[in-house]
Amino acid sequence: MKAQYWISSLVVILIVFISLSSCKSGGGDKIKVGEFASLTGKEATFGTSAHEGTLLAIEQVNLSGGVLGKQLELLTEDDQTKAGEPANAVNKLISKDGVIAILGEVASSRSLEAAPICQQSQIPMISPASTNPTVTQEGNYIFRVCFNDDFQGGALANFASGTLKAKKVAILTDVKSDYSKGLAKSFKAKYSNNGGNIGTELDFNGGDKDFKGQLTAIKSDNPDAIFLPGYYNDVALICIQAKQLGMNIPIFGGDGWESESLLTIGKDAMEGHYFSTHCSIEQPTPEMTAFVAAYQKRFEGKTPDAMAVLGYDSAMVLVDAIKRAKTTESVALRDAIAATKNFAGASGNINLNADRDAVKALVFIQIKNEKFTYNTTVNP
Amino acid sequence: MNFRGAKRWLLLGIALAILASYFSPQFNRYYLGVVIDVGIAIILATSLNLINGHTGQFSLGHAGFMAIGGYFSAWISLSVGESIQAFWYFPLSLCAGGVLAAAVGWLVGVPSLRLRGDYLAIVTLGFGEIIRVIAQNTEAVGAASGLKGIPKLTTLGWAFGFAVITVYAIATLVNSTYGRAFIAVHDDEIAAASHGVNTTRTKVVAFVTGAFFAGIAGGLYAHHKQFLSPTGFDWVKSIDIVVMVILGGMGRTGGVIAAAILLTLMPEFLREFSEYRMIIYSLLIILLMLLRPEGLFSFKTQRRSKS
Amino acid sequence: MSLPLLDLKNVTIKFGGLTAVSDLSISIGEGELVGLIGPNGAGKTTAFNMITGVYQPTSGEISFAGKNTLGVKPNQLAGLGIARTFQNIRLFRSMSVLDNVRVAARLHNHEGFFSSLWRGKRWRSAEVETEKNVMELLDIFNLGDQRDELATSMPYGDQRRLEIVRALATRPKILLLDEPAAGMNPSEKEDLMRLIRFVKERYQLSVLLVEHDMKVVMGICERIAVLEYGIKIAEGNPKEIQSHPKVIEAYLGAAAI
Amino acid sequence: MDWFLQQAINGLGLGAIYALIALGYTMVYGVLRFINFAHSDVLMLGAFTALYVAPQIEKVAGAESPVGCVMVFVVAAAVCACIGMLIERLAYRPLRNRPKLAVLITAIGVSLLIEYTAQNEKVFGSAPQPFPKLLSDYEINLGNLVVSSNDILTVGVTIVLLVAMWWIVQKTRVGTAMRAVSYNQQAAALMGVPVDKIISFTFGLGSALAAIAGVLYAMKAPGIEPLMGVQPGLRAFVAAVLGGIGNLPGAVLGGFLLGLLETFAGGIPGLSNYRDAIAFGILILILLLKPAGLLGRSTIEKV
Repeated sequence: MKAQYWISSLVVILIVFISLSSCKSGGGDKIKVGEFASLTGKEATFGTSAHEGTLLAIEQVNLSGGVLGKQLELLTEDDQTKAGEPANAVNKLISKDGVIAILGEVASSRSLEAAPICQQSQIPMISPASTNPTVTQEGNYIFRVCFNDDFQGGALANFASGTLKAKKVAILTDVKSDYSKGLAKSFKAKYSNNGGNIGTELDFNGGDKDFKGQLTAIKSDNPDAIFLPGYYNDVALICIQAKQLGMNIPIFGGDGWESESLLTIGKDAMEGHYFSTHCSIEQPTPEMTAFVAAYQKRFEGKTPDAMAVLGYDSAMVLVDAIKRAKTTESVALRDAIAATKNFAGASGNINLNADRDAVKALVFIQIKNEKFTYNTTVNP
Repeated sequence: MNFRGAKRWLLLGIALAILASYFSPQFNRYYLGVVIDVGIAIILATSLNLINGHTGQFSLGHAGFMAIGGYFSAWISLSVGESIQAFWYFPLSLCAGGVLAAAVGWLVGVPSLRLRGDYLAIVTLGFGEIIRVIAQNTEAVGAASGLKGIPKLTTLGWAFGFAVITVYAIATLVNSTYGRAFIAVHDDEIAAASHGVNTTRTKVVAFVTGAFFAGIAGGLYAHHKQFLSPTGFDWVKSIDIVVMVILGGMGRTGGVIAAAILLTLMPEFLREFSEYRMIIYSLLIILLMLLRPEGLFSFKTQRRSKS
Repeated sequence: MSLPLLDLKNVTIKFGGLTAVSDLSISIGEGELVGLIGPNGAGKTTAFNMITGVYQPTSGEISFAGKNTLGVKPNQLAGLGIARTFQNIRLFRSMSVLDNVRVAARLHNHEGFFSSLWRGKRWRSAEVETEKNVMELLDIFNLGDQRDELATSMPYGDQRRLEIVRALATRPKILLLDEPAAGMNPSEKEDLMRLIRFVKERYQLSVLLVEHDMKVVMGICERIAVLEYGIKIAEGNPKEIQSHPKVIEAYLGAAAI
Repeated sequence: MDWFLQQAINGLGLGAIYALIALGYTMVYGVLRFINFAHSDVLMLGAFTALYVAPQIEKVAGAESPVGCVMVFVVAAAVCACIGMLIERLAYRPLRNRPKLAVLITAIGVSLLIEYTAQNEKVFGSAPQPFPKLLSDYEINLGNLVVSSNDILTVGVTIVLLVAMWWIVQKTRVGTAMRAVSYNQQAAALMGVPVDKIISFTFGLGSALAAIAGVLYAMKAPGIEPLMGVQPGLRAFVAAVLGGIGNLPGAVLGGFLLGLLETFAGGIPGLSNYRDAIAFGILILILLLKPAGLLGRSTIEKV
């Protein structure tokens, strides 16, 4: 019996040897682009949106004849919103499928898991919407087509003390989310600097459905506004319950709010609240109009959100860089991406700075009559 | 009687692991990554098998101990600087993680192992979750953002070396006069106690040993993925390990190893089916359990006395 | 008479409102073979469970070899020399015959966690020694040939015998047998009686026997105590017990008098 | 003081939901002695059933009418009762006499299957969907306190259902049979109790409770998605164990206790971030002091 245990492990090791040695190399008549996204699991909506944007971009490029005379092939892996999965997905895309670049993820924590792999394999990675500042610090192959939370947090703080004229702001963060915590941190730094007063600071767990405990405590502290860096599904419920508790102060947050669901779930409870985001689909630029039209045509009338726009832009920035580099060789491609200047993306003009972050304008949106209405633009 | 046999296999296994490690730079990174995942899964499943299978104490908190080992050894790696280059550094830091996990395992085990069955299951699940929440709130290990920039120290050799050691340790332990107590506690606690087995201590030893190896697995995981996020250690992760143990047949080392391999590879094989893969995965679990309720790899064999 | 080996003084146990054993005093000397009889539910097994530390008496005192055993854990009592069998056989169901006995023999194998992992020379010789002792015991009771069989797959009578062997492997001073004759036919009972006598002589043990079967009890016990509703109603040698009016009443009902 | 009372009201509203889910866990556990991991997914299915039937019922009964609301509850409960019985029939019954752990793994498998199937874009999709208003809700202001009509409804329904369940288990023939099956399946079968039917009935009842809890939960937090059951399911499971699993009033007590604790913890800075751990911390503490839960009876093992 015991011999069997050991023989079986021996067999395993042998199989490992055999399977590992047979390694497939890329090439062929298509340019393979890898994408990893959370298509299932808790944050599947973000992943799905970004994926649809990316897919649309790749299809458009292919329809117009591809790049460098070749068609693009998008290989998508689902990471199930689960820690540990992105590493396998990205490893597979790079080592097994031989992709030339990686697009993804929306959530910073999963981008952070994939980034070292891309960096070590020298495969450029472009994140559509990971705003945590540390993501692109992983190395010179990691890029993003959105602003980071230091910028967003600062803008939100100025908004609170400027537009809202709030003297005291309560903060409610999602303890499970690095995004929420990170954004709250940069907000706090700037807001205190502006002379603002931080009121009650409380946490919730993303996915909770009852927030009255926190809201009641905030209510008794009497702040002028509530800063709520979180994701739309929690945000909508929090706003509903705040309304139920008779709280009439403005609530504001970051780009995690942006989703149609915020309105369909939150309904009238969202009235008057604000959030900052990457772009507004009402932006009157030709790129945005064209994108929205194409997206609605491709996905049966679905209204795109910021994640879809950024997913689209991430793919387009990559395609642009391939065109400029005239090759898919990794070093040249990396340099070309890094040199992206004044790229007219759907979300706005994209300039990548030395930290490989996009320097972009941020827009504030207010919810009025159950609609996202453009409020102001903050330029970097 | 040939007691030397087991140790010889251990040495052979370690030799193979070293050999594999020598060739690993030439391997495809993806396959290599998956195979290291398999090695880690084997450690987790066999160590949980000691608690759940051999000793019969249903624990649902294994991911918590994995988290402790992972975070601690990663934290050491990020603090010591230069010396991580030394060959001896890595096994030492893994063991440090394992020892801390074992210590916590002791703290958890002593009071809670008085409970039985479902109560024990929920309490261990609770401890696992508490560990996760603490990690989520501890700035020193990155809190919610997770711990990043962990050096890549886990190689095929280390993963399989430790897998071999874990399997050896647990297999030899339960096949010794000392370790037969684990199985006695599993079979009949009162009969065991009446024949001189200190049941409480036996359970705690099983729990602590399991936690130790889970801690090692956590360290390997940390230096393999290079990034730790608290959400990766929630109770769903514990359930994954439990599924391996039960599917392999509780208390059957060979079966549990096979199940660990199978369940780690299955989602990879199913990648082709993208959005349907987890549906197929869960269907397979149900079907396997319905068709082979005693465990996938259990045949009508009995536990023979080894000598 | 020298100091008794096992001494119960005014032992009472209550479960909730129910008094299972009340004010029981009984003592067993070295080398004695004592029977404990009584109708179903009289508290015999409960008395056993108190002696072996599974239950704690509500009041009263139990001492073994001059040592108070209240609050001592079952496994420690096994170490002190109290061994038992169970009314409804409790063998280790996933273990072989040999392993079942080897669990009990752990008490005399002092190898610990790390030496069992390292499997050094000392460990090996201890392991050889344990197995030798266990095999000797099994051979004496004609179970040696079945050493690798799953214990619970053996015939009923063999399982009963294996329980006794397992108890003996702890090298007890006193052996507590809980209805060993249950479910046996007359010739098996004869064998069992011989076996008990043999065990007692060979290993110099005291034996406390709980039994239903009068023939067995009367046949081998030197002294018998009778329990009814948790109360000891009689104690004496087999002859005295057979003619004790209270015993007759308990067993045959009041009408028989 | 206002703050304290307001939190108590919030806590009761949340606790009632936990209590209702825990009631379902405990019912199934009481009869089968196993944890039905798929319970929280049945809850989700209940909410989705309501989502799909509500517009239909609205056409008949009118918008936000009490009659329509009751009809939605009944339909959701009935559909989920069928689903529950189906799950039991297909996945659990074949394993009835097998090791309990095999059933546990199957239950986990069923739970994963439902979750992943529901997340598929062709089924419900993973995006949260707005849940329609079944009843017009309003807030009652008592001085500085705010009580939501939804919370009152939830607490009321929970108490009524607890009494109903207690009555079924203690006072009816079916209940007697359930208790018999719980006590000893073989013996019950020998006494002529139709064990399969009773277990099926229990599953149906438990699943109906889950569905009702799901609809109430959806009314409280009107964004429903396939994983909505996971978190309250886990909390309710803790609540059931806290109260002594298998014990009906215990489950309700545990649920309310947990709801109150979480609400109070949520409002305290420095503690709100440990909210996930608090439920478990209390559970561990209580189990160490009372190993069978608050109202559970500890059993003496027969030797």
